[in-house]
Amino acid sequence: MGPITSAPGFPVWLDLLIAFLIGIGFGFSLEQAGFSSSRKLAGMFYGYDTTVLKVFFTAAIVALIGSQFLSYFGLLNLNLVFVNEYYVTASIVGGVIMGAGFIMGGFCPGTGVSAMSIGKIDALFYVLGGLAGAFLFAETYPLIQPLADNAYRGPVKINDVFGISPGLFTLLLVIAAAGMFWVAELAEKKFARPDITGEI
Amino acid sequence: MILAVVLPILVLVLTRSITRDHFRNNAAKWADRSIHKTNVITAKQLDESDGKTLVIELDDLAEATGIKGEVIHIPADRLLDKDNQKKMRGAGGNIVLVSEDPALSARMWMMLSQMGYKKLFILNDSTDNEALKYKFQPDTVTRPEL
Amino acid sequence: MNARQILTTILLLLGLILAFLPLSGNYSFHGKPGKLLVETLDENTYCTPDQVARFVVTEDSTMQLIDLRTADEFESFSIPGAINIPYSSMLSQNLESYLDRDVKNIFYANGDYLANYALVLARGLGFQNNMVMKGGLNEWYRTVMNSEFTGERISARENALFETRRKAEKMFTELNSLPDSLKARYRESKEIERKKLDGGCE
Amino acid sequence: MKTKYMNPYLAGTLLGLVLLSAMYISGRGLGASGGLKYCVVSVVGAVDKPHAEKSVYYSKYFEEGQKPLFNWLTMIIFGVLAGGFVSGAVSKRLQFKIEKSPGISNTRRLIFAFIGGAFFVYGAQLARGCTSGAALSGMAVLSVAGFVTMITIFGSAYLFAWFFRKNWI
Repeated sequence: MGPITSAPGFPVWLDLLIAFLIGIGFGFSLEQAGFSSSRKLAGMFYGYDTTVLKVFFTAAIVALIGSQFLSYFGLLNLNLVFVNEYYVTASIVGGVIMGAGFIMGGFCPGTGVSAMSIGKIDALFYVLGGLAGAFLFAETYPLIQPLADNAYRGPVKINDVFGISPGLFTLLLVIAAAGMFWVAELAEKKFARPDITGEI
Repeated sequence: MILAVVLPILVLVLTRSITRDHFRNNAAKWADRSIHKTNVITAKQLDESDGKTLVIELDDLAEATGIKGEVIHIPADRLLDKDNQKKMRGAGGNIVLVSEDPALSARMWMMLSQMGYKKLFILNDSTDNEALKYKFQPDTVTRPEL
Repeated sequence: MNARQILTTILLLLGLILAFLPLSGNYSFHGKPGKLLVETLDENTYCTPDQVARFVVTEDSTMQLIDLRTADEFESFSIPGAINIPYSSMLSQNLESYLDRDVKNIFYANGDYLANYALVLARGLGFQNNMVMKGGLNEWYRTVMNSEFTGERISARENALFETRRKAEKMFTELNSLPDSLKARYRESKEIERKKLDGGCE
Repeated sequence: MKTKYMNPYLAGTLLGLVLLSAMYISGRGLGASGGLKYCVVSVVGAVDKPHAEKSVYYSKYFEEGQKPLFNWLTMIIFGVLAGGFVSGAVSKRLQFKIEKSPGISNTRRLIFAFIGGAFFVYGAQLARGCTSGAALSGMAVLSVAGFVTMITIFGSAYLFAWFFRKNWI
């Protein structure tokens, strides 16, 4: 029963090797999706290219559905899968800062590294900026710690907040995503910029 | 394409939900009666209850004589045998587990109820198994160094 | 049909199946009933109060005593080194953080029922290293606390046994006679560090 | 309209399966910003060890002789580099290039990329995860934090989009 590496005595080097292999899959799918292009990513916010929305929601939903089926068949213990802890203030403030960084830099960290690997110089600067940001955070940590630890709620699951089963929430999420995909494709027609999309 | 993905999963889900060879009940919900102690029954309560009762002796020492209902003897390690399960599923009333060893009947109760047996009880004499028969006497003279 | 329609149809159908599934599998017992039966009939899942007394006296760190009684009962007295997981709230907390460790868990309560329910629950939910103290605190009192030698000549083996019992009894009485504030401090020091799952970007 | 990239729904499914295998194999999601942080931590540790040991922030990464460079999240970053390169090679996209709107200069693009990266990773440290670590992986496990982070990242990016439109269109 998964997760496999949670078995006692699982060798560390194999764990790290697996991380590397998963990273390869991660980088490969990001690049194939076109996330190595900052103008494609930024297109999300001007309507001419909504690949980000499609890939992002498809991926989240595929993993969500897959993990629940694995759990139903007794193959994966979801109690041993990490659930992100909810720090209300930090999530919101951090999210806003990330949104600003996204629209300025045109990447997020994963896509930035992936784009850097195929030779995008802007991505290289983005990653360097990211390292600077991490350094800055470490140095300003004592100042920002109260904010970061404020309003801790623990690893809350969203279906528990609404009081419905995980399966039902998944269905609602799929319906919402299907609606968004449809709107996104309409938007792509309305805000089409063939001059940009032809180039990227 | 759609069918190729959805159909196999649907078939797997259906087979899994039909077969009996695994647990599929919510563990907390089905253990709930053990928290409220409504799964323990005395011979007197059993006498006063309505409906059919199947009494199962889990070990050789268990004496279920004089108890209301049909008494059968099934050693604990044979509980899951096909014909025994058939008898239990067909009982159509209360099922009462009797054993000399309260640990054994508690364990079998939990396992069987997780398999979906609803009207399942442990037979106990009138004393509460979980009551402490001794009283702690504090010793206020000596003080350990901590 | 274009890619969007194919994908959304597949996801919608799968989502529909999920919405109708009773609950995800990790809420119910793992494995097959037959295997659970064999495991729960295993004699090695029992230990006697005398064995527990030895763990207490030697402060064996490969054993973790788990007291299933209510918090009130636990506070008034408990076996030294035990942590408290009241049976009534056992399944409403994340058991992984308590039970999925490299030590053997020994369940006990006043009698036999709760500890053995807890053992089957723990086994069924996938935790392997569990035992019960046979007879619970009643048996602990009868054999360890109130032990008296009644024979004529004492053998070396019996002598060791009685020595352990005496020591355990002393530790038990001393700990539980402490004023509440000191007792709470002792318990805090015994609190196990809850295992945290690895993950996220931390 | 034809693009040279993989169909987004197919790519999304692929990414979802990668995430699912990460969850199945190791019980974790994907993460990118964490790896960058570990790189910084190990550099700081190598350059100024006393500082790293004194600081509340760095010291926890050096407890018990841990090596921050040999870490799950750092390995992911190295994997992403390799995987991106393979994908670029397969699809013949390997090329040194600065991608930008024709309306702005290269310097402006690079400065904005640097600032954007700094902002993003700073925010990601605060929120304990970036788009992949918090939003994507979080949503896949139905964590509230994941949904909140996702909404605030995309929501605020939409709000700020108007100010930076020259950079992109």
